[in-house]
Formats: sequence, C-alpha cells, structure tokens
Amino acid sequence: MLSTFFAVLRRDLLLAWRGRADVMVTLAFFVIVVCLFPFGVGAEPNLLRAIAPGVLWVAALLACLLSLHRLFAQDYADGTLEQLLLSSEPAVLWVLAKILAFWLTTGLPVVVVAPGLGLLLDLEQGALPVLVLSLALGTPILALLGAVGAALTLGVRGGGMLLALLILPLFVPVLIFGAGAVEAEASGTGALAHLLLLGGGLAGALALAPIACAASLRISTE
Amino acid sequence: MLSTFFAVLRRDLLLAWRGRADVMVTLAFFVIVVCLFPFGVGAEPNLLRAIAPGVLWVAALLACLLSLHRLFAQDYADGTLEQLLLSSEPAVLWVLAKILAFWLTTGLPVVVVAPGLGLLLDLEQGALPVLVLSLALGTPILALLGAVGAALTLGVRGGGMLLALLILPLFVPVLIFGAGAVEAEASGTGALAHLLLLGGGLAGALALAPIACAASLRISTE
Amino acid sequence: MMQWESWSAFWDMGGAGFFVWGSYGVTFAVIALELVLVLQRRKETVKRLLRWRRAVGKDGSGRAGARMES
Amino acid sequence: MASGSIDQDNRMNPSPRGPSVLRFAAPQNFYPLAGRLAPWFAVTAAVLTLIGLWLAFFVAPVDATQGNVYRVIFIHVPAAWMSMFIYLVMAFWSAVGLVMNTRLSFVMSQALAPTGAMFCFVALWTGALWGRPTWGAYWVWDARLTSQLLLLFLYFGFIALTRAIEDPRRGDRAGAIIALVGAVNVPVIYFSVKWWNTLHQGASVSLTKAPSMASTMLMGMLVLAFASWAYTLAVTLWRVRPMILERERHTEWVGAVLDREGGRK
Amino acid sequence: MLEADNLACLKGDRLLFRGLALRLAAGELLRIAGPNGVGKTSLLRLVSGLALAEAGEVRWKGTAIGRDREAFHRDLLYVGHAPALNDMLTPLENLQFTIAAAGDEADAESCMQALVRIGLANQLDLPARVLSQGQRRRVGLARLFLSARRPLWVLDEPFTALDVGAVEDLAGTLSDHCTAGGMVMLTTHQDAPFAMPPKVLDVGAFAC
Amino acid sequence: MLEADNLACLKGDRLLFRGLALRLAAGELLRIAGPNGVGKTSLLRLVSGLALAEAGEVRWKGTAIGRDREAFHRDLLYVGHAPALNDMLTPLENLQFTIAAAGDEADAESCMQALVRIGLANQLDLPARVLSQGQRRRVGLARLFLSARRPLWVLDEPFTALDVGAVEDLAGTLSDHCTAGGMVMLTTHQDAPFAMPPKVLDVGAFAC
Ligand code: HEM
Ligand SMILES: Nc1ncnc2c1ncn2[C@@H]1O[C@H](COP(=O)(O)OP(=O)(O)OP(=O)(O)O)[C@@H](O)[C@H]1O
Ligand SMILES: Nc1ncnc2c1ncn2[C@@H]1O[C@H](COP(=O)(O)OP(=O)(O)OP(=O)(O)O)[C@@H](O)[C@H]1O
Ligand SMILES: [Mg+2]
Ligand SMILES: [Mg+2]
Repeated sequence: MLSTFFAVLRRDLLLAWRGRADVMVTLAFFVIVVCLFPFGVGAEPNLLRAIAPGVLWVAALLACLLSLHRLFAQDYADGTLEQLLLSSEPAVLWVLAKILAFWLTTGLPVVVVAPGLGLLLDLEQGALPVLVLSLALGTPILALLGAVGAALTLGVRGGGMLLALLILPLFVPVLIFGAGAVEAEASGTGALAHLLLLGGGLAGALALAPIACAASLRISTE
Repeated sequence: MLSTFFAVLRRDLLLAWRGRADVMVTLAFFVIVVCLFPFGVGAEPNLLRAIAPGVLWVAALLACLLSLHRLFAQDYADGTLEQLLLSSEPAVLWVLAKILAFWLTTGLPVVVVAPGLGLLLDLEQGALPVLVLSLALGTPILALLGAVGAALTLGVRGGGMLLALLILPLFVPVLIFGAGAVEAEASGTGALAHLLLLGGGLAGALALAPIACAASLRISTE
Repeated sequence: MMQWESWSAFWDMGGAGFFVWGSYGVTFAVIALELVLVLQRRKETVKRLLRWRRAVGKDGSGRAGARMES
Repeated sequence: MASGSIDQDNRMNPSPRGPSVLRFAAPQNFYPLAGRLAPWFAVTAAVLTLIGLWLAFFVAPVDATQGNVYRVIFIHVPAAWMSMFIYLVMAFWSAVGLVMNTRLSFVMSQALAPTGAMFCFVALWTGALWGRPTWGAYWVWDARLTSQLLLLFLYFGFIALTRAIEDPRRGDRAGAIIALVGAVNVPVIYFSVKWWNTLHQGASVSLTKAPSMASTMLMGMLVLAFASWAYTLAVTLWRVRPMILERERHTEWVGAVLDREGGRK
Repeated sequence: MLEADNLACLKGDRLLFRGLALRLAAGELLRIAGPNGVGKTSLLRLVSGLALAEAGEVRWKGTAIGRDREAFHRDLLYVGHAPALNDMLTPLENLQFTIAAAGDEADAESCMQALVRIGLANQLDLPARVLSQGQRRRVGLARLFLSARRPLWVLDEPFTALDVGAVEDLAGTLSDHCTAGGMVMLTTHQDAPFAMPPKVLDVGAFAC
Repeated sequence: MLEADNLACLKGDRLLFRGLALRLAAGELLRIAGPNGVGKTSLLRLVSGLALAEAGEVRWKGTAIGRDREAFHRDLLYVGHAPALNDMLTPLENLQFTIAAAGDEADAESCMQALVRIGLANQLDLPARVLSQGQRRRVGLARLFLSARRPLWVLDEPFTALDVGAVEDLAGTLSDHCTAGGMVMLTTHQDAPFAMPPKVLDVGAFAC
C-alpha cells in the first residue's frame, strides 16, 4: 500500500541529492532576496529592524513560490505523471510524498538559515525562535497550497506566472500570521495566538490539499 | 541583413500576444509582490513611504528575474535555438531581438504601472516621474544582464535558481542606483547623477551583453 | 612572550577570547578542511580513472565496454 | 603503443613543441611541474604562518584603543586581500583561455575558485567577529562589507555553474564568461555600494583604522599575507593535478601516469 | 476481455472518429492502423483511461473502466510516446521507480537483468539525459520484461527509433506475451516481424 | 564537396568513434548507419557545426567549417531530432519563422503551398501543440520544399513517425534533390524507397 509513497519519496529525495545545486541554490536565493532589501531601502538599522519579519517572510514565500513550478513540471513533460496516474494505488498517497519531498528540500533549508539572516537584519535575538517556529509551521502550508496551484497550471501557457497569480492570494493569510507572529514577539505582545492559527491552518491544509491536488493532476493530464 | 532580427522580434511579440496571460501575469506578480509588503511589515504609512522606492524596485527586479528563465528555455527545448545558431546571419542580431521583445513584454508593463503602485505606497508625487524614468533606464539593463545568465544556465540542472544566484549580484548596482534615484528625488537631493549612471550602465550593457549572450548560447547548445 | 603573564591570560585575550579564538579557530578549521578535501579528491580521482581505464581497456578506447562501477 | 589515444597535437594548445616559454603550458609538462612545486609552496606557507602567528601573538603589542581584539586583523586583512586578488586572477585565466583556447587556463581558474571563496568566507567571518566588540553588531551594511558579501556570491555562482554543467568543455567556457562578467562587476559593485552607503549615511560607523599601525603589526600582517599567497599556490597546484588527469585521460601520458600511480599502491 | 463500443473522440472542434468498436481477447495482438493524425494515439489514451471518450464506453472484463479504475490499472501496462524517463536518473533508477510507481515490486537485480537484456549493459550508470534516442526508448520498453503478469499491454509506436535488431527482438517479446495468453494493442507505421500476423483495426474506417 | 578526416567524438567518458573520414560529392545521398547509440546523431552534429570535434576537422568546399561559419551555414539545411516547433504557433507561422531565421526569404503563399504539399492542408490553423506526432514531424520537413537552393541537407531520422505514404513521398523528394545536384546526409533505421541505392557509411566501423 505504501510502496508507491516511499518509491516517490525516495526518488524525489534522490533527485534533489543528484541536483544538490538545486537545494543549495533555493537557499542562496532566499539569502540573496533578503540581502537585496538593504540595497533597496537603505542601510539604516532601525528601519531594517522594523521591516525584518516582513522581509524574511516575503523572501521565504518567494523562494517557495519560485521552486514550486518544478514540483510537477518535469514529471509532466517526460510522461512520468501519466504513469503515476495509471498506478493501481490511490493518487493521494504519492501526491503527499511529492509534497513532503518538496518541503524537505526547499522549506526546511529556509527554516534552518532564517535565524542567521534575522541577525543580519538586526532582528531582536528573542524573536529568533518564534521566527523559526512560524516558518516551520508556515512553509509546509505554502508547499501544500502551492502544490494545488502547481497541479492546476500544469501545461498551461504562462504557467509559472499564472501559478504565482493563483496562489499568492492563498499565501497572504499565511504571510500575515507568520510575519505577525515574529513582529508580535519582537514587540513583546506574545506570539502564541498567531502560532496556534498557523498550526490550525497546517492541519487543515494537510487534510484537504492532497485530495485537491490529486484531482487537479487528473484534470491537467487529460 | 536585418531580416533575422525582425523575424525573431515579430515572432516573440506574436508569442507574447498569443500567450497574453503571460504578460498580464508578470504584471500581476509585480503588483502582488508590492501589495504583499503592507501585509508583511504592517500598514504604518511613514514606514511604507520610507521603504516604497526599495520595495518597488525589488519587486520589479524579481518580476524580471522570474520571467527570465523563459527567455530561451522554450526555444532550447524544441530545437529552435539550434536552428537560429545555424542561421547564416550574425547571432548578435537575433539575440538583441529576443532581448528587446522580452523587455517590451515584461519590462515595459512594469514601467507603466509602477506610478500607480507608488501612489498606493504613498510615495511623494514629485518622485513618480523619476521612478518611471529610473525603471525605464534600469529594466533594460536587467534584461540584458539577465539574458547572459539565462543563456549560461540553459539546460543545466537547477537552472532557474542557478540563474538567480548568478545574476542577482550583477543586479545589485542597478537596484542601488534605481532605488537611490527615487529616494534622492523624494528627499530633495536630486536624482540626476543616479539617472546618468543608469544611462551609462545601459549603454555599456547594450554594447557588451549581446555579445556575451551569443557566445554563451553557442556554448550551451554544444 | 613578554606580554602574557600566564597561559590563561593568553587564552582570555583580555576578555576578547571568544572573538579572537573564534576567528583563528574557524580560519584554521576551514583551511584544514580544504586541505583534506583536496587530497581526498586527488586519491579518489586516481582511483576512479584507474578503474575507468581497466573498464575501457588499456588503450583508452571504449571497446571493452565493461560498465564502470562508480 | 596506445593506438586508442587521440592525436596529442589536436588536444593541446599550444603545441608542446612550441616556443620554450609556452612549454609548461602543455598539460603533460605542467602536471609534473605542479607536483614538484606544490610541496615547496606548502612548506613555505607553513613556515611563514608560524612566524606570522608568533609575531601576531607574542611580538605585536596590545592596541591602545581596541585591546587584544584587534589581533583578528592578522588574518582578516590577508584573507580580504586574497579573496579579491584571487578573483582577478581567475578572470585573467578565463580571458586567456577564451582568447588563446588553452584548456589549462580554464582549469587554473576553476582550481582557484574554492580557495578564493574560502578566503572570502574567512574575511567575512573574522570581520563579523571583530565587528561585534568594536561596533556592537555582527553585521552592518557598510560598503566594504557589503561588496565582500557580493563577492562571495560571485564565487558561489561561478562554482555552482561550473559544477552544474557536466560536460567539462562546456563548463569551462561558461565559467569563463561568468568570471569575466563578474570581474567587470566587482569595481562597479564596490563603487556603487560605497556611494549608496554614503548617500544613506544611516549607519554612522565606518572601519576604524588603527591610528598608526605599529611596525610589528604591519610586519605580522605582511608575513601572513605572504603565507596565504604560498598556501593558495600550493593548494591550487594540488587541485589542478587531478583535474588535468581527468580532462586528459584519453591521452597516452595520462595513461603512463596512472600506470605509475597504480603500480605504487 | 477488452471491449469498446461506439467510441467517439472529439478534439477541439474536430470529431476524429465515431462508432468505433473493438474487441481484444486473450492471446490477441491488435494493431491500430491509419495515416498520421487519424486518431490512433487518441484512441489508445481513451482505452487506457487517460482521456474520456465523447461517446461510448470501454469495458475491461465486462466492467466499464471508469467504474473500477484501480482494478483495471492493475492489469494494464501503457507505454506512450513520452518515455517517462527522468533525465537525471540512470536507466536502472528510472526503471525501478517506474515499476514501483505502477504498484509492482521488482528488486534491483531483476531490473538490471531487464536492462541488460534490452541492450543497455554499458549505459547502466549514465544519466538518461545523455542517452541516444534509441537508448531512451529502450529504457522505457525494459518494463515489458518485468510486466508479464499484467495481461493488457497498450503501446504507442514502440518501434520508433529502435534499430533493426531491437525491432526484431521487441516483436518477439510481444508475440511471446500473446502466446502466453496476454493481449497487446499497439500502433506503428513500420512493418514488424511478428510471429503471427496481427489483427488490424483501421481507425480511418471510422473517421468522420 | 563535404569532407571530413580523422574525426573523433568524445562523449563524457566514452570515445564514440575515431579516425572517421567521409566525402560527400554533389548528387550523392549518404546514409549514416549503425545500431542505437553508436554515434550517428553525434556525427551529424559535428558535421553541421553544432558541436566541436575532439579531433579532426570538417571541410566544406575545401575550407574548415569553423573558419567561415556563415558561408557554410548558408549552404546547409539541418533537421535534427527536435522539431523546432513552437507549440503555440500554427504550422504556417512556425514554417515562416524557421525560414526567415535561417536567413532565407519566403512569402506566406509559398510556405502555405509547402504545407499543403506535405499533407497539412487541414491543420494550417491549429496550434502545433495539438498536432499528432507525425503531423509535427511533417511541419519540420516542409522546409525541404523551400530549401532547394541549399545544397547540403543533413537530416536526423527524417522518417520517424511518418506514415507509409509520407515516407515514400519524402524519399522521392530526397532523391530529386540529389538528382538536381544536391547532397543529402541522413540517418534512419527504416528502409526507404530511394530512387537509387544510397551510399552507406557505417559508424560502427570506426567505433572504439
Ligand atoms: C564582516 C565584516 C567585515 C568585512 C567583510 C570586512 C572586509 C574587509 C576588506 C574587504 C578589507 C580589505 C580592504 C582593502 O584592502 O582595501 C578589509 C580591511 C580591513 N578591515 Fe575589515 N571587514 C569587516 C569587518 C571589520 C571590522 C569589524 C574591523 C575593525 C573594527 C575591520 C578592520 C579592517 C582593517 C583595519 C582593515 C585594513 C584596512 C586597510 O588595509 O586599508 N574590518 N576588511
Ligand atoms: N483542438 C483541435 N482541433 C482540431 N483538431 C485537433 C485538435 N486537437 C487535436 N486535433 C487533431 O486530432 C488528431 C490527433 O491525432 P492523434 O495524435 O491521435 O493521431 P495519430 O493517429 O496518433 O497520428 P500519428 O500517426 O501522427 O501519431 C490530429 O489530427 C490533430 O490535428
Ligand atoms: N557522458 C557520457 N558518457 C558516456 N557515454 C555517453 C555520454 N554521453 C553520451 N554517451 C553515449 O554516446 C552515444 C550518443 O549516441 P548518439 O546519440 O550519437 O547515437 P545514435 O547513433 O544517434 O543512436 P540512435 O540510433 O539511438 O539515435 C550514446 O551511446 C550514449 O550512451
Ligand atoms: Mg500517434
Ligand atoms: Mg540518433
């Protein structure tokens, strides 16, 4: 029953490992976007500290968004997706495996390096654990919602951008609560409520997104 | 002599028109990224005004970056690039045509809508013409430099992200002078020097980038 | 010699031990790592090329065609 | 022997029988030369490092304003110098490779890159650790710091690109192009960042230069700078050797070298 | 066992064919014939359940395939135009994955044997990206040696890009599958040396 | 007119062939033969100047092709595996662009005629994306009717995916080109009904 799940998970992780550059480079992208902001808005520490949570979260969101197109595109182009849809096991399983592999190779690294960048933007040290926690809860939601968008825009012309357009509105609440949590902690209000909301969102997305995603894939390959 | 130039230009514009969604969506991306910021950093007007030039420029840069991968990717995959390289006319010509078409379909729309978004972020009205001018001078540089990166990363695993890593450091000076111009105007210092530098950069990039890009394409298809 | 009363003063660096030794320590660790990687790469390359030569036959042609285990 | 090898003249540029100055530019001459020179550079580097460290910790006096923290300078400055210098050398070799079509030049520039990135990282790391006690922050967006960070990205981009392309011939020339484009950009970055920062005059810190460097301090720095030169040469030569073997493996001489290496074990 | 009645296929505003009926019983080899663009590929996709018919239905063992999709897919092997190869993985890794993804089990050893058998002994460790056109095709077809248990094989132009020896070999494999009680449905524009002459269904006869 | 001496091709670890020499004079049709993966495609890419040889050189009219690339490319028509079709454009738009990109001139009228001639009269307005495999191939080959002025045609598996009628037609076109003093160099695994038996070069003979 779970053999398809593990086959897909193993293969996607293997692919990520083969193209190690990929993983490193998602990270590099995150780092660079964060570093661009000081160039854009100037180097004043107070200003930077004020926008730090927002910038970090927007950058994480963009890094996730930019990688999303490669979640199914390759498999769609080379016919692997067709074969997966002809599998005798339920599609939800391997869809979940693909999303998990995606998060492990793009979301997790972002979560790991975020505190370092927080320091770079002079974020208060006390807010760093909350930053990590909010990203750890929020990036999986981004991956799950994004997967639905990626599935819907498969093979559509201008897919990459259309994808962005489709899912950015869905990402906004995640962004608000994620950045909000860090800001709340930095300003001393306490981030618990935000984090609970993120956790609830994650549970909901985990339950619904894979089903929606599997259905979208079937539609896209027809 | 110029027949290849016009053939490529006409085709790329036709393709953009066919996939109208694409153009709209680059724009939508630009708009959405800018609109994300109030969600990320909070809605305080003074703060927003302070970061407006930076945010607008960073968003323009990211929109350009996101579209860059499709500058040559399609032609590479379907063999059109091979045929272009076998053309009996100099490669620099049609490379320039492709870059021009790219800018017309991604840079120009951004330049056009930027003032509206500037107003949204409460940017001073006097700085709007400078914003437009700086984008009009800066986005072609981004397109030219980006084309070199896109050519080098063709068919490389992790290409899209690698592209980002390669060219973001090259984009930084453009970002600094572009955002700097707007800020200088907003703070009353006068933006002439910045704009002149951008103009100089554009002339330099126009002279060198197509050559580097043509050479890179030859290397990439080998 | 003349400026350090004791070893502990030396390690303490007038309160800046963490920063000074953090700098020197990481620098030499990175250098050591680089040296190890370089030497390892050499060994590994020679081994791989020898195996490759055996696989393709002494004359460097692909005829013998045995597959390369990597 | 070795009927399967490809004609040497076709692979090597310039020809091994060319003018004597260019003789070492042929891989089969350069390979043993590199092997012979590298240990000498390594020993030089080790000796100079020891002398430098002795100067740094036992001869150079405590700084009047900064106390002992300033001793970071002895690695910080040589590392910063090396990181910039190495990038220029890489660009130089890339240009030579593109113009003269010599494969060895590309190999040289690729062998230099990791060491350059390493020094770049060391400069950033030591600078950050130095900044905390002196400026109160690990990082400020100062012009020099920022351009150093961007230089690190340029190194990463070069390395990532050459690694990601498997065909060495393609990787060589793609890397050369990005190295040259980057080299044109290094000064642009430096000056733009500098101007950017003075315009924003936000962070009112700048590198507080030690007022008048004690001559022993200068001495120590110079000795360690030479040590890092020697180190770079040694490591690069060591790194070049297997790269040459890999690229020239279809030739007779690599066959001979490999037979010797294999026999040694 | 496989039956379809009155199938119609609409693409865009063009009705490719209608009233198409087919029956494929155990041991039969059915060749779908017709000129370029008549709708052969479209028919195969209908039959395998990847696309929905405009009219008519496809039945497997008497049940409409949409009714019990999983049971049908357990019995089906479909190899389309697209090779389902990931360019970064080796042929072995690709094959193992395809097998596992389909829900079958196959150890590395038997996958390796299948690849050697199909003539890729020297390419086992290369990324698929560098393979020649014919070699890529072979990786996709290696699955056939491991899927004897699946009775229904649906193959879209399997002989494309293969050299003469490989065409012969593949034709033999297909004939063997039929002899063993399997069913094969394929399209091809080339003549292939099957052991027995295949049944032919000309889509052109149902074209509108 | 086209000559190559002592060509060697290295791919990754493997020396595909070496010491390969070929001569192609006006009016000749050369078929590159050999099993899958022997290096036929690689040879065609060397000859057309898309890839660089590890050793040896290719000469056109006595000049090394790298020396005067533009003159050579004015005389060359290369159709590779990849169809050079943009999925969003119609066959007509694709063909017109390909011709113009190559540096030739062709009005819409003659392009249209070439497409009709090759059997795409009903598909002129469809985006290439929805074409069948064989129809896609035909769009790529329609160029041949407009490139009689280019003496050297280099074609990689032109018969793939074409139906029987189209294969015959194409073989006739190639024979005509040779009769008119042109040169054709092609690879194929299928037998094709050429007017005269082609010269054959077996890459396998130079394999290492
Ligand atoms: C991450 C932080 C830092 C980076 C990236 C950095 C980078 C550099 C670079 C690139 C140079 C060489 C410049 C040249 O030769 O013109 C340099 C030199 C130097 N740095 Fe730093 N630095 C950092 C932090 C610091 C700190 C905190 C101090 C001391 C308070 C410092 C003091 C110096 C001094 C004294 C020199 C020598 C200046 C000269 O020779 O002209 N640096 N640094
Ligand atoms: N949107 C559309 N509008 C009109 N016709 C369409 C549309 N989409 C597809 N077609 C036509 O449907 C047919 C699809 O055919 P299919 O791919 O099944 O052909 P085939 O028999 O497999 O051909 P081949 O032998 O070339 O592989 C083509 O003729 C194509 O032109
Ligand atoms: N990096 C590499 N390492 C080893 N072998 C390689 C590498 N890249 C390509 N090859 C081999 O080179 C050959 C390329 O062959 P090419 O595509 O020219 O074959 P072909 O004769 O056109 O075959 P087909 O008839 O299948 O089209 C293949 O055998 C492939 O396995
Ligand atoms: Mg078909
Ligand atoms: Mg081929």
